[in-house]
Amino acid sequence: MITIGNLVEIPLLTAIIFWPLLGAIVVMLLPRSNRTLVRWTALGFSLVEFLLTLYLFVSYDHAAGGFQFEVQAPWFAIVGSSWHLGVDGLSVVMILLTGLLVPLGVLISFEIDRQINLYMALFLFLEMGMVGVFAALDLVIFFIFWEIGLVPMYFLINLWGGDNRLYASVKFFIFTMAGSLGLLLSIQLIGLTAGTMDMVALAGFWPTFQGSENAFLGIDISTVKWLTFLAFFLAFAIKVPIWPFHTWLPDAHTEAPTAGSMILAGVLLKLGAYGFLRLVIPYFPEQAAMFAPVLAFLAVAGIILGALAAYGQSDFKRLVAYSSVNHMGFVVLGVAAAAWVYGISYTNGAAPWLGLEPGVVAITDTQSGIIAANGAVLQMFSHGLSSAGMFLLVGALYHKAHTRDLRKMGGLWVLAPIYGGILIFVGMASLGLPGLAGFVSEFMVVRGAWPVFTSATLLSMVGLFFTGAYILKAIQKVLHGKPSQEWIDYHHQHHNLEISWREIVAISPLVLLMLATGLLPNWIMPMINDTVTRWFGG
Amino acid sequence: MVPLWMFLTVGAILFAIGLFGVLARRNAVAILMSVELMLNAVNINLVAFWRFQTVDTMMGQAFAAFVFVVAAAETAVGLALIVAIYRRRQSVAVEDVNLLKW
Amino acid sequence: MYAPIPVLSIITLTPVAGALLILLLPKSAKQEARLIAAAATGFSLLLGLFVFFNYDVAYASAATTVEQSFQFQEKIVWVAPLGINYHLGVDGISTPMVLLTGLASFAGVLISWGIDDRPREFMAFFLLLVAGVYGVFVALDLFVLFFFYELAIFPMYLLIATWGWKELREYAAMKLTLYILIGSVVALVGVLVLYFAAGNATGVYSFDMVHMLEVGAMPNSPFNVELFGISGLTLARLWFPFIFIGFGILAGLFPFHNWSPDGHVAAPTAVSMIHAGVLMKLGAYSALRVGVQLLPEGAQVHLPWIVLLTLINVVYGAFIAMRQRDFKYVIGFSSVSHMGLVSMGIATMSVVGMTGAGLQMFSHGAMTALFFACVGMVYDRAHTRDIPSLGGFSRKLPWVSFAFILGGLVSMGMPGLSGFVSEFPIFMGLWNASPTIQLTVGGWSLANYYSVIAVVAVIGIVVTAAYVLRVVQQVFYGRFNEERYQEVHDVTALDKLALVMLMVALIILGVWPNIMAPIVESGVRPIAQLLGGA
Amino acid sequence: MDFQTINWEASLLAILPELLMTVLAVVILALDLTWPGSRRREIGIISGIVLFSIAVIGLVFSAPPQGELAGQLMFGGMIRHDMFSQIFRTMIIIGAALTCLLSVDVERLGRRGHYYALIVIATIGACFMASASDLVMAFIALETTSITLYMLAGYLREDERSAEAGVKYFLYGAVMSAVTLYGLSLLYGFSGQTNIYLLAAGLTSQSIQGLPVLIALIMVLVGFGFKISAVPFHFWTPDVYEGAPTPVTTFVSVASKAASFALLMRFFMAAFPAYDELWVLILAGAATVTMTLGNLLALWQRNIKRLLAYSSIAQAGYILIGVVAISANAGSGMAAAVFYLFMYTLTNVVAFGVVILASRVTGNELVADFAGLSRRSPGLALAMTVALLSLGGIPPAAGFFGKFFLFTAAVDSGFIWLALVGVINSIIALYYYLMVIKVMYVDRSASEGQPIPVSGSYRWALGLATLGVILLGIVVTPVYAWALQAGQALLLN
Repeated sequence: MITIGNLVEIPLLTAIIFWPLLGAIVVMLLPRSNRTLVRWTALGFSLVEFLLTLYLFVSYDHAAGGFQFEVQAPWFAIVGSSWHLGVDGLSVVMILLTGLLVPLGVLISFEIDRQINLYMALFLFLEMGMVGVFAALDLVIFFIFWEIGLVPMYFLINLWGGDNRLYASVKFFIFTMAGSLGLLLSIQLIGLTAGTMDMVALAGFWPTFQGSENAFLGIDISTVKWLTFLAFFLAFAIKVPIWPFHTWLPDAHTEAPTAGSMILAGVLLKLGAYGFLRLVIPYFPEQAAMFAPVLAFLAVAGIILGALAAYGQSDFKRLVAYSSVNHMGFVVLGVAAAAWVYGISYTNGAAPWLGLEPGVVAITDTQSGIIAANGAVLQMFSHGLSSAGMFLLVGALYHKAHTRDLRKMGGLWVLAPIYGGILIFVGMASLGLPGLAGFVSEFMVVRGAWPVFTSATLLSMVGLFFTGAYILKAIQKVLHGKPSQEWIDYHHQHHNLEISWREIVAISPLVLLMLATGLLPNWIMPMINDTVTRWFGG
Repeated sequence: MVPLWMFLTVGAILFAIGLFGVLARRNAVAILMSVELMLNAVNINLVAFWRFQTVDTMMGQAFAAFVFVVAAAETAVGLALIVAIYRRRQSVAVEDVNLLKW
Repeated sequence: MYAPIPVLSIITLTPVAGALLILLLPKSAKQEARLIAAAATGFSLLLGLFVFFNYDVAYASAATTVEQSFQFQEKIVWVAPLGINYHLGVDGISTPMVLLTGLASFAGVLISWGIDDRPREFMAFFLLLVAGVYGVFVALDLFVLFFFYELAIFPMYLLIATWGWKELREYAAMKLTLYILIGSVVALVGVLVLYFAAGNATGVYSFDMVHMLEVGAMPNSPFNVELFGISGLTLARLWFPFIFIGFGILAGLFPFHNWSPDGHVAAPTAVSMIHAGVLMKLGAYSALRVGVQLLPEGAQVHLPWIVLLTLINVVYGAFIAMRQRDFKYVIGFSSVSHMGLVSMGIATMSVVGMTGAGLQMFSHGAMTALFFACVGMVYDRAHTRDIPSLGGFSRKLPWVSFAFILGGLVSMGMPGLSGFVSEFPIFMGLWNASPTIQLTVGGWSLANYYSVIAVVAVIGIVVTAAYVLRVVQQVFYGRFNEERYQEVHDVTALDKLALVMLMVALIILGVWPNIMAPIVESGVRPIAQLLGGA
Repeated sequence: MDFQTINWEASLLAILPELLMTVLAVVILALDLTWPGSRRREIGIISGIVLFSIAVIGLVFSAPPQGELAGQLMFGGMIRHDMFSQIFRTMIIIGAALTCLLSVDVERLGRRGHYYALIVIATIGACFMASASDLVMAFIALETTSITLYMLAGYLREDERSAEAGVKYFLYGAVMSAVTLYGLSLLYGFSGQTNIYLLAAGLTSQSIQGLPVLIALIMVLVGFGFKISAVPFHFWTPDVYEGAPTPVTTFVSVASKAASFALLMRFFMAAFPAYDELWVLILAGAATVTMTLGNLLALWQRNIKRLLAYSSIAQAGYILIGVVAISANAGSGMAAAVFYLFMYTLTNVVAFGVVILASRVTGNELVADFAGLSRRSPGLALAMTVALLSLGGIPPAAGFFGKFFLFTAAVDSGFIWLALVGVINSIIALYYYLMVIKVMYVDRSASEGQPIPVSGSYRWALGLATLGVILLGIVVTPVYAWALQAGQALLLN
């Protein structure tokens, strides 16, 4: 019997996951004609969700560490899967980021006027998928939410996207799906070999697993591990995306509606990085460490080439899209460093892939690994803020100017001073100006990675230079100079180019958080640090 | 005494002639007559067998008598049918009876 | 476990009664015919739900005899001299199938409401078809199984040939009927051989499945005795391919799948739904029940190569579907592809894989019924199924487009929907397949290739995603030709009800697989044990 | 065997139906003379109903003796009254009764009393064929049926096709019966016996064995093969089926065929046990060829009666499977054949009944003329469908069980290949049956708006027969048990 008491007892994580779903259903059922009601209902649901995630953030005891708010219930016994949820510091941060960005996306999507019910429902549905990935502690559940996010994203691009949306949406879908099929098979392999799908149990069991009498297919266990590792790597690499698996991203970002791009860059890309941290490094310490140099190289390639590519764009949104490749490169670099350090310390100072015995290789100082991991996570968070902000601003301009061509712009600061101010601020945060979020995280990544992959880190610094270049280029192309007469006429006669109050409301939390994280990173750092330190056995 | 095999041979020859007639002749009436020959061959057989094998019972003779009767009835019906055809076609040649074909 | 009331008989015979009632109506009673059909299928559906929710998993798991593994049994002597009994019962494999049949048939009736050409006959034949399908799923006597199996085929023929798509219907209906019949009678001869082998060995001549299974499980079962002194040749090994492939034809097993796309395309909507949705499962179900369960020894020998056929099904079906211009052919070939997964699941010979096969039968049934319903609704309005000339229908038919997209997501195995829940265990079954499985041809043997099959089969899923998205985009989105399709109007409330029913089934199974998985598992576990798998 | 102690009471009871039918024939002729033309249609209805009653009377009052008396020969060994003859008599009389009911509205036929008299006489002959246990009796019964059927086939003298059918049937029939008779005469000579049940003993006690007996056997087989229209003696079938008046075709395809099969089974089981491996093999070959050729040729037919003729050739092939399966458990092979004939009788009556009705309206007998039948008369279309399904062996029609029993028996007796041949053939056959069904349901015709009038007697005859076909396909046990008893009765020498 359902009583109020029962309802209240619904576990927090389950509630956080399914609240947006409820919202989606409610929004679908609302009358189509009443757009205002639809919009505000969606916003209401997403705000409540934000409060829930905030509550989770606040009540997570980071000092105690470990997985909290755990839920476990039977779900699909035959494949050894159960409904197992739980969060640690990493998940909490990511869930908070999601909870934060979705209401902003909803708010910015008030400009959508076609099939608004469906749009809002898909958006909320997407939120469910993302939160689910971060909260899942069962591989099958993880995979389910991982995949489920594809669908709403596909439709968001496909139905509300730009001119080239069909191509972009299918490319996005097929790329990601192809990546995740390997993930699917690997999950099955692991589940079958280990006999459980529980992520907590596997994390303790799988790395040391040396095969058993029902050894898999007669294949050597290390081969199995390598296969699954590669499949995991591929799936997450596509999602992040790591160069050279990034080609779907500029298309998808460019064509997606503004809020779609915000979420895509803000949260969805983090799913990949989250996968690395949550699954790849703990499950495959040796393989990951062995692979870490390659990863670092790819990260640097992403940083430099992403920046160069961004610099070469004349489409504002495409430029911002490539910036994600660039920034996520830092995340990957941090992950690579962490993987190396973790792997070495895991094998107790040996590098078996180099044929060395335990203790021969000096244990690189664990602290660097911890810092790199911290940096990676914080970079995930801060890039979530800045990229969402950038896309929001690009969208805001496009919505009014109906063009994203940088060559046609110029001098808009005069016409839209507030907009210009915010753009410069967010641009600086993205660029990594000290005092803003990006600086702290990138600094930490570089600091952590330096002792491990010195040359790669050095190259990444060069990349950082290019980052400055393309952001400044964008700011200059958009804002500086004298506005042409056409723009002035346009501004006065057709459409006011100044940012609207709604957009200001939407971006101000991002701006505030960039500032707050930049100046007082400690509001969030302990949460990340405690978890990360615990990984490294600290 | 004439042995049994002679009767049988006569019967067989008669039967063969009848069979040949049936196969070779194209005139329906001639075919009918050939059939009669065959039936007579049967009768010879029956009676001969009776005489040599089961003379103490009447089986063979009775059988032959029935064959006579039936043959007569058969011929009557057959002739009637042939006449009916003849009336319509002015021919009793079996080649002309060819309305029904696959 | 015997049922206090003959609920399975009622389920099976209600459609028959409905059909008879309809035939007694005067010619003009069109609406009455529809109502009777809806009532009959609806009633059976409710009873199917009753059976589903009253199926006792614990009892089935604790079963120690063959007899105990079937529930809701009823048994009446039918033809005593030959040992034919009217013996019905369900286990974990057939229970979901009964439910599926109810869903698809009820939805089919609702969707066929608009048929105006001799609806009386249409509904009567449709009900007969449904009765045949039910009968196969609940039959526990091989003769009864064949009886209903063939009973289902004929109405199928008439429904397709009479109410189908004009340009193809006669050819397709005939092709379908002959293909399926050939398969079933070849299987029948095999079963007769087993019947006499079992009878000669035990002295009890009976078509009763329980009896046959017991005979098959005997230590020196007559099915496994060496024949003609040829080593390695037993009844089981000799006849298994005939029985399995004979039934497999109806499941669209490559290379005998040829009838299926044509049949699907030519059939009227409701019939396609039943056809692809349920009838193809008859094949897979019978192949599993009569082939694998009865002749496990033959299965162990032959399934290792049959699995390659199923792989071709999966991948080839998907690629061909990709290339179709005709909307309905896409779905037709997708069925070939998905039914390949069912056979593949059976061929894994493991509990997990076969559970997946069972779930996939249900999932694909509901999904493809949904697909065909959508195709039918579009076709009824647009009068064309040429994909390039369609477009933008989501605006006019939002329910249909939603349903189709949901079905598409199911078919590409999107998590949270039933397709995932069923495909996941199938692939797991492939990974988990016993390492002793070997394919030996001449002196050349292959082992451990099931994992390769899993990897290759996954390609089929990617391709599925591609063709589903293609169809969704070209049919439901894109430019809407206002001039050509100005007559297009939304679907009726009955249509919506049908769509919703099927969608609900897909979603519930997707989010809560444990509602069905343990039932199926309890059904396949004894079979897997026969096969030596765990 | 002691023939002298004739229990007259029992003997007369044994042939009670035949006696009653003789009376009926006389009464019909009398009515034909006395009743005015306007009432003569009722003669057909009366004959039908009385024949039904006779069938029932036969079942109730002249049940075959059981226990020690079972298999006793009567009338000096002329007939044997057992379950076998009883079931055949029943199906033959039912077939005749239905034929009468289906004849009443046929032009130039339905209002002529002597037509019905001829049918009844042919029925008497057919009944005796089923029970004859003496060569003489068998011959007379055979000829009684045959000669009346020649007359019936050529009954419509003014119709060229009918006359031609009559002549053809007659010429072929006469030759074949002469050949058979020659064979019979040899058998008599070799064994010194005319009683079928003593033949076997006579044959083994005499010195003549082997080839001569084989020749006689084959000659007898020729005649029987002709009557059951087995290949290669089938050539008359399509012509006669097409040309003869449709009700007569019905009767030929049903009663005459059943009776001939009865005679064949009894004769071969009783007379040639020593040669059974041989004739079983011959019959197996004949069955294969008959099924295959019948079905393949049927595929090309455009005329529905010719199509049914070829189908009936093929059906003879199936039934031969049952005869071949003599070694099947407890007479189940024979039983399968008997059951098959039983259901085949009802089925074919339905099929031809629909043809009679439909061709009366369309004036033609082409398959194409059935177009739109399901719109003109849904009931007729349904009845035809049931009949064709039964012929094709699809449940729930009785043919499914019929074929199933046959194939089961074949497998039981080791003829798996024959079962497979039968199975493949039944699929080929299904093709043309389905084509007819397709024409009825799918094809349109210009005249589909006009319903087909179906008078009372047709409605009853077709309705009952169709119902019988379906009931026989579901409640199969009583008739099958009966057929089994019949099969076992044959084993009892």
